Amino acid sequence: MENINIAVVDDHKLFRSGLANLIQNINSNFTVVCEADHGKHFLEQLENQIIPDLALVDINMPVMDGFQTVKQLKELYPKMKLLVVTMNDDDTSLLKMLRLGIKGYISKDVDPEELERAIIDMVDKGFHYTEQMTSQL
Amino acid sequence: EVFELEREQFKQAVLQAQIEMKEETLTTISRELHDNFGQVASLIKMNLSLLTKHVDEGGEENLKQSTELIKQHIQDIRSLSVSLKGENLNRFGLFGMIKMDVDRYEKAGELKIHLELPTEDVEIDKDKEIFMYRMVQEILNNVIKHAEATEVFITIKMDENDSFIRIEDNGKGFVLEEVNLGSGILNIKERCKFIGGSFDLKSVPGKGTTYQISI
Amino acid sequence: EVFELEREQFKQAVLQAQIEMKEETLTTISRELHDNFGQVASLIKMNLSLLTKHVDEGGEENLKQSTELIKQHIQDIRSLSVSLKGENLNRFGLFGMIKMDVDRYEKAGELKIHLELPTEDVEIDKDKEIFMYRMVQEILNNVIKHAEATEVFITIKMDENDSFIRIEDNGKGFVLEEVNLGSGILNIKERCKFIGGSFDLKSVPGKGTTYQISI
Ligand SMILES: Nc1ncnc2c1ncn2[C@@H]1O[C@H](COP(=O)(O)OP(=O)(O)OP(=O)(O)O)[C@@H](O)[C@H]1O
Ligand SMILES: Nc1ncnc2c1ncn2[C@@H]1O[C@H](COP(=O)(O)OP(=O)(O)OP(=O)(O)O)[C@@H](O)[C@H]1O
Ligand SMILES: [K+]
Ligand SMILES: [Mg+2]
Ligand SMILES: [Mg+2]
Ligand SMILES: [Mg+2]
Repeated sequence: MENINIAVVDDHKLFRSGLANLIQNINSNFTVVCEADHGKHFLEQLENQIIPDLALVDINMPVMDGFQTVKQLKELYPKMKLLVVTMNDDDTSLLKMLRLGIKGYISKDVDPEELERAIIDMVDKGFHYTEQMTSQL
Repeated sequence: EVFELEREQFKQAVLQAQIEMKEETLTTISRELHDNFGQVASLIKMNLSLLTKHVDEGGEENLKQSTELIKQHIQDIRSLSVSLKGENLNRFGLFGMIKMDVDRYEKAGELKIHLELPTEDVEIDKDKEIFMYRMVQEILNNVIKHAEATEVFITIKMDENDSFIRIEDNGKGFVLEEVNLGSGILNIKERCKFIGGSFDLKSVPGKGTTYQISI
Repeated sequence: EVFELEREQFKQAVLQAQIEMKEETLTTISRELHDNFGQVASLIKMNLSLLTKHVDEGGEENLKQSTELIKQHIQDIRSLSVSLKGENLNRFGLFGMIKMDVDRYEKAGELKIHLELPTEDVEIDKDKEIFMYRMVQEILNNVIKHAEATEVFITIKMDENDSFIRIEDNGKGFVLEEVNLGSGILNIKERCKFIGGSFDLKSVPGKGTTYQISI
């Protein structure tokens, strides 16, 4: 497998750095190349660095939340894969994300195996469907 | 008489204000639990499940225990967060919310809680629903805090017109005239009046306490 | 005039009732956090510390991470539990409590909080202290919830006679006439009046917001 460059966009500092660590632990081909506090922060960083293959995007964030971030990223960086990683367990957020064209949406309470699967799926196939998603599609 | 009427209105206003204040406060804490504690706990769980491949036989049982505990902990955080936010009644319903609370309390203590709910879901007036939910919580808080009970029976009966809630514990009981009333019992009484219900409390020292609400 | 006086008294009663209601509610949740969440989290930590001898090299880093996280998590539970219970002001003091909150908020968000406190401890009237603490929390809640700020400056000055609190953020600001007032700002105003202080709010869209309280 090729190396996969990953960005983590999440406002919870401790969670973000922990998740970044964990991702590199899960699979030696995963590299976290960028961490951002929120969408705006991420867009700023993207201006002067290589574009990651995949971004993990939180929903509840200040300044620029997950919905706005996804919208902007789809427009500016259509090739970058987007995986939403959220605490929101209601279908409203999921539906809103699906309408924005999101093809991967997992809970922050996920198993590492599923997280690994989701990352690989997103890069290989361009989507990772969970049960919750297919029931909404 | 105008004076009396005004006074009565003010009293209602006090109660209304109290209730709103409480709901707002609870929502703030609910959010902190969900956004902060929930995320960190999930991260710990993920970290632990990565450890499985790296422990020897002597550590296996221990890791399993830790994983079990963190799972339970995550559920508890979620459950408390949900129960604090009254709006969640729209999502989980009165019975769903009560079930979640009961599960959490049972896990935390040595209290056996028997729950008898209507088998069919009943449409309840939204305003009444939140009152009923908060009263049940207030009573359960009292049982947990004061009763030293081993068993509690919660019975809820309901049809379109009438509701009935009974919470009975086998704890130490008390004499109403001898205790200092806190906010709990007074709140229950006032809320009950507010939604046009009646409240009844019977307690026998050494035997237990029964709370009853009819609306 | 008697009528007017009575009305004013009722208003004070509403406020007093609201405040008491809030404190009681917070105390109940504080206890649940402490008794339930705190214990489970501590148990997980103990379990983890037993694991050290049983992990191989590949798991070492991971176990260290998990242990670090659960320690932080326990601290957060403790900190929230303490901050909910106003009585803790007697134990940790106003400044100690504010420091704990600031630590917790900083860890959870991307907000940099600058805190300037009097270097010496000042004796504050106990009743005023709890009001000041709750007002600071209410303002910080607003900053976190609405401001989208990256920095906050909290300045508290105090001597025996006067107190001064300023909380300034570099967030998006707002126009007072254009927002729906929730309970937050109204509460702060009323509480301020209640303890004979004055409240000042300045906000510039695109620049930020400054809350100021003088007592
Ligand atoms: N189920 C019960 N078993 C035993 N004693 C009870 C029970 N319910 C209430 N009491 C007694 O009645 C008293 C008053 O209860 P109330 O709920 O009004 O106040 P509180 O629980 O002491 O304080 P607060 O509810 O404001 O936290 C309690 O202090 C306790 O002595
Ligand atoms: N620091 C701030 N930065 C930006 N906007 C603010 C700030 N503080 C307050 N506001 C604005 O003022 C409004 C009113 O605040 P207020 O605290 O009264 O209510 P709320 O926060 O919306 O609800 P509640 O406090 O009842 O949870 C907010 O909705 C928000 O639009
Ligand atoms: K989120
Ligand atoms: Mg977030
Ligand atoms: Mg009580
Ligand atoms: Mg507010």
